[in-house]
Amino acid sequence: MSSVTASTVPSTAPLSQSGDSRNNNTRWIGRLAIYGLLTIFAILYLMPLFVMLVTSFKTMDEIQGGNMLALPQAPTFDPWIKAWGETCVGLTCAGIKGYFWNSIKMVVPAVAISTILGALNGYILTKWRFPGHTLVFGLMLFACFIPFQSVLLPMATILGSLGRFGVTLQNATGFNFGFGNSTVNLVFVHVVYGLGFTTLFFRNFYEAFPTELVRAAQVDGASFFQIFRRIMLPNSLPIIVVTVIYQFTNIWNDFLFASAYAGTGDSMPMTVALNNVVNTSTGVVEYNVNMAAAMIAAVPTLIVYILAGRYFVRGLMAGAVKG
Amino acid sequence: ADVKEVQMLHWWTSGGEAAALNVLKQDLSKEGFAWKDVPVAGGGGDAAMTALKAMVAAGTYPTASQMLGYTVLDYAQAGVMGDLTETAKKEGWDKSVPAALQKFSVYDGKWVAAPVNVHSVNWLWINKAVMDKIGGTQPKTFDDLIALLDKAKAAGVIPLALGGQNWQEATMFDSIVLSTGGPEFYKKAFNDLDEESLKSDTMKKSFDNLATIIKYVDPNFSGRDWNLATAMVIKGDALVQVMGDWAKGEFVAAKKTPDKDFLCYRFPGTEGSVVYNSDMFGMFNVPDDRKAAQVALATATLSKSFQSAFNVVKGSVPARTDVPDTDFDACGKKGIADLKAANEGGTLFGSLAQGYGAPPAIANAYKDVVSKFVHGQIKSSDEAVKQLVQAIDDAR
Amino acid sequence: MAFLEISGLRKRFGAVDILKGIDLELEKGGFLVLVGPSGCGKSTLLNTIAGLETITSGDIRIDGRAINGLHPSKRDIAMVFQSYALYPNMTVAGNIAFGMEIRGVPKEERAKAIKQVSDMLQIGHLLDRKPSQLSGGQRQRVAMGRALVRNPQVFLFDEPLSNLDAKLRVDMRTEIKRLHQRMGTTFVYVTHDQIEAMTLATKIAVLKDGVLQQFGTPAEIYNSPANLFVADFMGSPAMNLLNATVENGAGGLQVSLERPNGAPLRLPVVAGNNGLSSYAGRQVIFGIRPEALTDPDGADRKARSLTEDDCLIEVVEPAGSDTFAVTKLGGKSVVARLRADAGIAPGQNTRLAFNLDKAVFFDPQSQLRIS
Amino acid sequence: MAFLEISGLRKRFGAVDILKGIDLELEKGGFLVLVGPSGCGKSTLLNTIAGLETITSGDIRIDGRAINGLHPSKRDIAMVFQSYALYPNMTVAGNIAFGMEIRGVPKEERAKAIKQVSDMLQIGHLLDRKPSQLSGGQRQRVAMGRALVRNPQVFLFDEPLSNLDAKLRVDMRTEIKRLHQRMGTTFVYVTHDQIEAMTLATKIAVLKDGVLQQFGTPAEIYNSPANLFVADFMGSPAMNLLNATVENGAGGLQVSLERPNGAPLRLPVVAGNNGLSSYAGRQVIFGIRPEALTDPDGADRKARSLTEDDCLIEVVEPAGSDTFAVTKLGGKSVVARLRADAGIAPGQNTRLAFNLDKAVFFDPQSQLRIS
Amino acid sequence: MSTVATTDPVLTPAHSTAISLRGRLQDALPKIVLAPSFVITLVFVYGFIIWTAYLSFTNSKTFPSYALTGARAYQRLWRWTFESDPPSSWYTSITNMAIFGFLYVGICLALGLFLAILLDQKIRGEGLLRPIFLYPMALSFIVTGVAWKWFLDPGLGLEQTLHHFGWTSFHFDWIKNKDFVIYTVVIAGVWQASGFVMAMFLAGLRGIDGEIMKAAQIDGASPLQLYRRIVIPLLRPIFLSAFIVLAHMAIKSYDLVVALTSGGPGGSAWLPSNFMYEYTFKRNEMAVGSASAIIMLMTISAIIVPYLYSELKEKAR
Ligand SMILES: Nc1ncnc2c1ncn2[C@@H]1O[C@H](COP(=O)(O)OP(=O)(O)OP(=O)(O)O)[C@@H](O)[C@H]1O
Ligand SMILES: Nc1ncnc2c1ncn2[C@@H]1O[C@H](COP(=O)(O)OP(=O)(O)OP(=O)(O)O)[C@@H](O)[C@H]1O
Ligand SMILES: [Mg+2]
Ligand SMILES: [Mg+2]
Repeated sequence: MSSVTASTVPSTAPLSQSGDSRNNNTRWIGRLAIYGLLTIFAILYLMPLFVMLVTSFKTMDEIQGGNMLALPQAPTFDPWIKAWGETCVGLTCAGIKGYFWNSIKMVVPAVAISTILGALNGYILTKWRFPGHTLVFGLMLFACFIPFQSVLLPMATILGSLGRFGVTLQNATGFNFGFGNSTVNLVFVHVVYGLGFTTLFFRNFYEAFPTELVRAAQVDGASFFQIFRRIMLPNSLPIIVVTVIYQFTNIWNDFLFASAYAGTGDSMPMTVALNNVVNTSTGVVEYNVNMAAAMIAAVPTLIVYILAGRYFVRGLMAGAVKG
Repeated sequence: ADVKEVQMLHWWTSGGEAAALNVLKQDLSKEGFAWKDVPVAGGGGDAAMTALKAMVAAGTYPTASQMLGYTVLDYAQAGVMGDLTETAKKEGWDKSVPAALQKFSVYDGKWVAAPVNVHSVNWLWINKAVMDKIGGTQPKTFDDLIALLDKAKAAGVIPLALGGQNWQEATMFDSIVLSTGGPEFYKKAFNDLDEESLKSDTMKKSFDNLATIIKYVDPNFSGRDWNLATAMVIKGDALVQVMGDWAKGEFVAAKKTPDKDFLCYRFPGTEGSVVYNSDMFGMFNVPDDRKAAQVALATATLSKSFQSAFNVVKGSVPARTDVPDTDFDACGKKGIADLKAANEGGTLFGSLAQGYGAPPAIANAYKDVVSKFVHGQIKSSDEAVKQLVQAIDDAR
Repeated sequence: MAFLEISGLRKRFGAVDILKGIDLELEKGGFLVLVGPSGCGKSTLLNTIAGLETITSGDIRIDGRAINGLHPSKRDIAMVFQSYALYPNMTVAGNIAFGMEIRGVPKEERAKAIKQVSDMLQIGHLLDRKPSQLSGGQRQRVAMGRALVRNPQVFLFDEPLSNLDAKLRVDMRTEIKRLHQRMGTTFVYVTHDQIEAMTLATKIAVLKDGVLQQFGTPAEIYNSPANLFVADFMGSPAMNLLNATVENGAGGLQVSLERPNGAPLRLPVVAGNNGLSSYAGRQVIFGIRPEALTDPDGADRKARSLTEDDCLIEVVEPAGSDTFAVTKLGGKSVVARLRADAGIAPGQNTRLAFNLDKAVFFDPQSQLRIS
Repeated sequence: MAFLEISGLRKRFGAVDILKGIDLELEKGGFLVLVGPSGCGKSTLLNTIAGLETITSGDIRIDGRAINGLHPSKRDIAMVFQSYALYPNMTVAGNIAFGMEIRGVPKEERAKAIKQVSDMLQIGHLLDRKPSQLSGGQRQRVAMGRALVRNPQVFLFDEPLSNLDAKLRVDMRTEIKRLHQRMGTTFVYVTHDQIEAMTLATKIAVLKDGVLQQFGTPAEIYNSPANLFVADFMGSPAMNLLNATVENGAGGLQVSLERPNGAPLRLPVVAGNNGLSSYAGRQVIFGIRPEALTDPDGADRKARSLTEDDCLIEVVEPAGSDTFAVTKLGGKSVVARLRADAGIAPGQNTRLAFNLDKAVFFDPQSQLRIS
Repeated sequence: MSTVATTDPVLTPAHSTAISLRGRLQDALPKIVLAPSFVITLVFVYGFIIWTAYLSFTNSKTFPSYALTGARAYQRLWRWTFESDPPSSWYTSITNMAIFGFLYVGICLALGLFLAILLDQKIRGEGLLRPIFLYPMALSFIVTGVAWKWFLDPGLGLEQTLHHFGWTSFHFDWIKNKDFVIYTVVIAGVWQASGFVMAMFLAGLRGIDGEIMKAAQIDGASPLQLYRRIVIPLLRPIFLSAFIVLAHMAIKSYDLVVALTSGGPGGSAWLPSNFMYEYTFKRNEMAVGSASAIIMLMTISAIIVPYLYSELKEKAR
């Protein structure tokens, strides 16, 4: 192949090059502009992170004394070490490392359940329409807007009753069904209030999904769920990524529900812990530790972003249908 | 929940406070009670109160919760608080705890909360080096203070360090009102919410004084956290801060010593009076089998040893007047003496800004008005007084 | 009893009637070809049989059993979609095997079936590709493979060969025919290819605007079109349909056609076309297929009524195997099919032979065939 | 100088060579038809001309200007995609008008153009629909309409008529031809329809596996196929290609074909086929098209060398206008095209006429035509 | 369909009951699967909305009280709606909401789309850039709020740094200015959310059939026209998703305001969610908080419902 290229190109080189180079020039300028813009935006977006990062490597003296944007004079890792393993979350001074697991135990099921339900709902609302589907969707959509402040108390009441019911049930059957467990409660709450969004994402994505594929699968004998699992899901990667990013971030960072329903040490999620590190009413604020803690707390989310980002694939539906 | 366990909701999560609470935790563990921490920091207890409300709604009461002033009474009224009267009798709280505090820890004749400390807010915090440089002396009147601030200004130092958040502004205003109108006036206006006093000329004068003093603040004060304002004084960028005694913690943390590096004076014209707020541990109506743990917690909280140990760290003064001041620094000693004097002299007043003068609806309405005045939405003291009366009336 | 019965089938999209009462019956193992102009409702009909579109009214029965409400996956039907509808996330092999997988066919058996069908469709070398990496014709063959691996009660094919080259199409056509004969499965097949329709069908249904025009064997449709539309539609190039007058001539009944220059052309009609005699003296539409209008050398020497006459050739279209010539008769352009090297040129007068055995006549009002 | 010049064009997808050095030249206003088996690279070639696929190596010039690096939108090309690629968010009218809109054609002019082209494509009643509400053939016509409203330097059509019914296809073909003649624009056109290829093309390019097999006028391709592949590929049904031995017989050169039963069939060859004489005594491949192998009544009476002989008919395939008969010769199945009612039946011996004027011969080794 | 159903049992009575039972289950399956989500939504959203609406007509303070006492809460809100000098907190909240909502949603959509389009140009290092634009979402605003606060603080951050580098005339003190502070909230909000909007659009872009883009290029569309006429219209469903997400974030932006501005000078940065939270939980005026929530919901529905209607109507045909 290379030999062929080598032999054919010179014969036509002069003309084609003149033509090419002009186009290449404009293309080059275009590419340069794109990369330039992206770099500028990246820098702008990174600016606050820069402040945080710089601060997290400074000593408190330096923070109080110097410019916020200045590089640390005497960089120190202590704030990070402290945030990870020493800083106090309430009366327990073992850093924030212990709270990851609490959050993960809650976030993973909540994200998984709400994503799958959202995908199923979107699938039904676009490919298995029934009279009134628009109304159902509209209602679920409008649900996104309910202020969480106003659901906090009634939800607590219901969760409390469920918890007492769970105790009764456990006493009667000797089996723990998970009622009243604060992690289970949080999963439930996040699924309930995430459904509107996940449904929205998937419905709007499936809206453009060729119905012919569903039909073909039906003819192939696939059932409702088989079509969903084998045809819909594998072709929804980008929207799954978006949904997971959204849900993971929101649930991971949720403070209101987490503090109200799971404030105690054994199930305290990451955000409540972080909040307890960062916020202080009348005490001394250790900004460097706070910044480090915040960045550590964000690592799982960042990992999700990076991992999930690989599934932002192009051309998923290419070649499926003609039309 | 385990019966040998104390579930404690609080927002004391940062260094000193947490360390102080740890003393309590250890005291309890000596008696065989485990400590189950429910810390919810943020917003000066707002987040914790929200969580508490949810817990109460769910019917899963903690053993106790850190609470402020009128909140205790609200919860008591809702019938969710426990009864510690027996313990109180045994321990003699009625006598040792100032009556002003009992107003909030006793509801309907029953002890429902254990006060932990008393903060007072009418303090001036001054950088001694700067003070020496400009040759200032302790201001005795409001005008003295203004003169002092002028001196600082002339010397090129920021005269007054202030954080432009409504509670900081209102906290300073508490002191100004007390200074301008005197103890009687303060009580009538800010504790009894007497409308005549609220719209009186004295109140207008107070606002005018606020307007005067605010001129000595640097232009960037808006939104600044209180501890950053304190830091300005510590570093000598600013001369003085008007702030509650928790500010001392910042000085101590910066390894400064009272009288040597910094000075603590009562706000001029408020000598002999104490505008206070107090942290309380509200005790919930837990099932009988958890009562023992609750009693142990209450007893330990009001024990002299804990009161001393805790307040030394916290910067506040003990909630009972019979605690020796040996472990306290100069400012602490002064605070204890002042509290005792004010308690006996009837000049111990709840801070309106801190939620001890009136219920939260009113306290917050008050903060709104002060803050709007400071930031120029309300342009005159006449208008401010009108707004204040209206806002308080609305919130009643 | 008929295996596939469609009665009174109606379908509307919104306010538009797409199928307007279709009645069909197909015996078990029959091969029904649906033809009709683009947009007449063929795919829609197929979809209703498959259960992919709801029916507005009417009935579909398979083997005597009404399947109206039955879910597509329960109908035991295999289908080739006009738009292919390949699963983009699966390889060619995965696409083909999906239906079997769903039905729990063991792996080895699936592999065997894939091998067999992909050999037949000449896509064996593409099994690991995704649909996006295929050419149009390859995609179409995959779509067909997906149907052919199965062994359903009914096959539904929607223009399955339209994107294949002629050679492959002939191969595939033969394969389909062979398959049909071997398996005895019932087929419903949409095509625009006349030869496909004629060679594959046991029955042809001609649709127009959602109305069934004629339903019969290929020979019936070709030789005895029920109406002008069918006559015009079937056959390529189309049948010449000319205005003519029926006359009682010397040698019996004859038709007379206008010619641009001078005397009308008179063609004697084979006796026995009874219906026509009642039209004596009236206008009819005279239909003659291009292949019945040839150069005399290429004409069927066995025809009972062969008439020759000179015609002015206007256009000549050589098409490899034949040459098409256009002349004017009865006020219309008429296409004649001549041998490839008939050696004619536009503008010349050329002798053409009319094979009247093959002529058909239509009533101009009702547009129905006169028989 | 040629208008469209393609030289040494190569294209690979990953590790697979798809186009393996294509060289073509087309004069301005020419009509190039690309044919070849499914998957041979026709669409890919079209895409490279349009600039939608990058070129691995080689050159494409339009009007002497290399356009390799030029953006598709700058090439002044209109294209009909094999997969239509309609804009799903626009109505039919919007789809058609988009290109004009982009070019800033005034509204009235656009409306006029839409009207004209939609009438021609018979989609006037569909202008307000979205593509999803159209049938397959209607979509295809919209795709064509989108190209036809424009007035580009080059039209690229990728199987634009494959989903249309025969009648419509003939109409469209005629329209395209007319358009081509009127506008004098250069066309590159992919089709699997032999008649389309033969009637439309000024040049045909036959591709196989990414290699250009033959490039010439339709008549050249049909009558003088360059090699066995082209001979076999062009024409439907395909040319019969039989093993034969060249002999020096009594009446000159003749070829001898094996027959299943008994004596070989000897066919005299027209003198003048010089190349063939050097093959005397050797095996060649004898090619004869079905239409040159007919019932004697239907045979070309002007043919210089017409030989008749009896053949055993194995299969009969009536196809409306003709009947195809299959017999065995030279060890292979041979298709003959007889008149529609030749009255033959499988299993009978029937007399067939061989028109040797039309025979071609190939070297079995090189597969090239002997001329 | 209904006519069909009635003819069904008559003609094949033996099979059809069994078939239709299973068939009916089969038909109902989608609805059965959807039902839990729908019921949950009805109970936990609409049930609670009704509960909130009820409370707004009571005299609930710290805790819900269930004795109806009339529309006093609404009367107060109504009065506050017009108290503009000095502005009531409610007046500030709703005017801020209008400014913030409009700018935040608008800029996020525009910037998100713009970034997505840039990233979609077969960019090398896309995998690196994507998380950079997304990470603001990941960080708790309690902390990033502090960083922003410093960054925007004239005495600490950007202004001081630029002065330091010699650009002494640079002046940027919006965060301290009661009239401009809301715009700093917009800046921080956009910084936080636009990356996610970008991700949504990117997902949408990746789903568009490449052939259609090719067709448009052939039609002569320049990249700009390609996006404006083909790509962006095709992203319409994504716009809907993004709009809903942004509108909801705008309405719920509580901690953004608190962490960044502590409510702003004199409460000038308040948004309705701050108002709601303040009154419900801090000021123990639950009735007022509930009433404000209901008014917010009503306002949202006045904006969203027509939009949803037009957006969904067309598709439903
Ligand atoms: N993305 C791809 N990756 C690998 N191979 C490809 C890809 N796209 C096309 N091909 C292969 O390139 C070859 C040529 O494809 P092309 O679409 O040009 O064929 P074609 O001649 O148009 O066929 P058809 O008549 O079936 O449309 C085919 O064999 C196809 O499988
Ligand atoms: N969703 C729809 N809404 C409205 N009309 C539709 C819809 N789908 C199809 N049609 C119309 O129904 C008619 C029949 O469509 P159908 O696809 O059955 O045609 P077809 O016979 O298969 O045509 P083709 O040969 O072009 O594929 C067409 O005129 C088409 O425009
Ligand atoms: Mg169709
Ligand atoms: Mg192709």
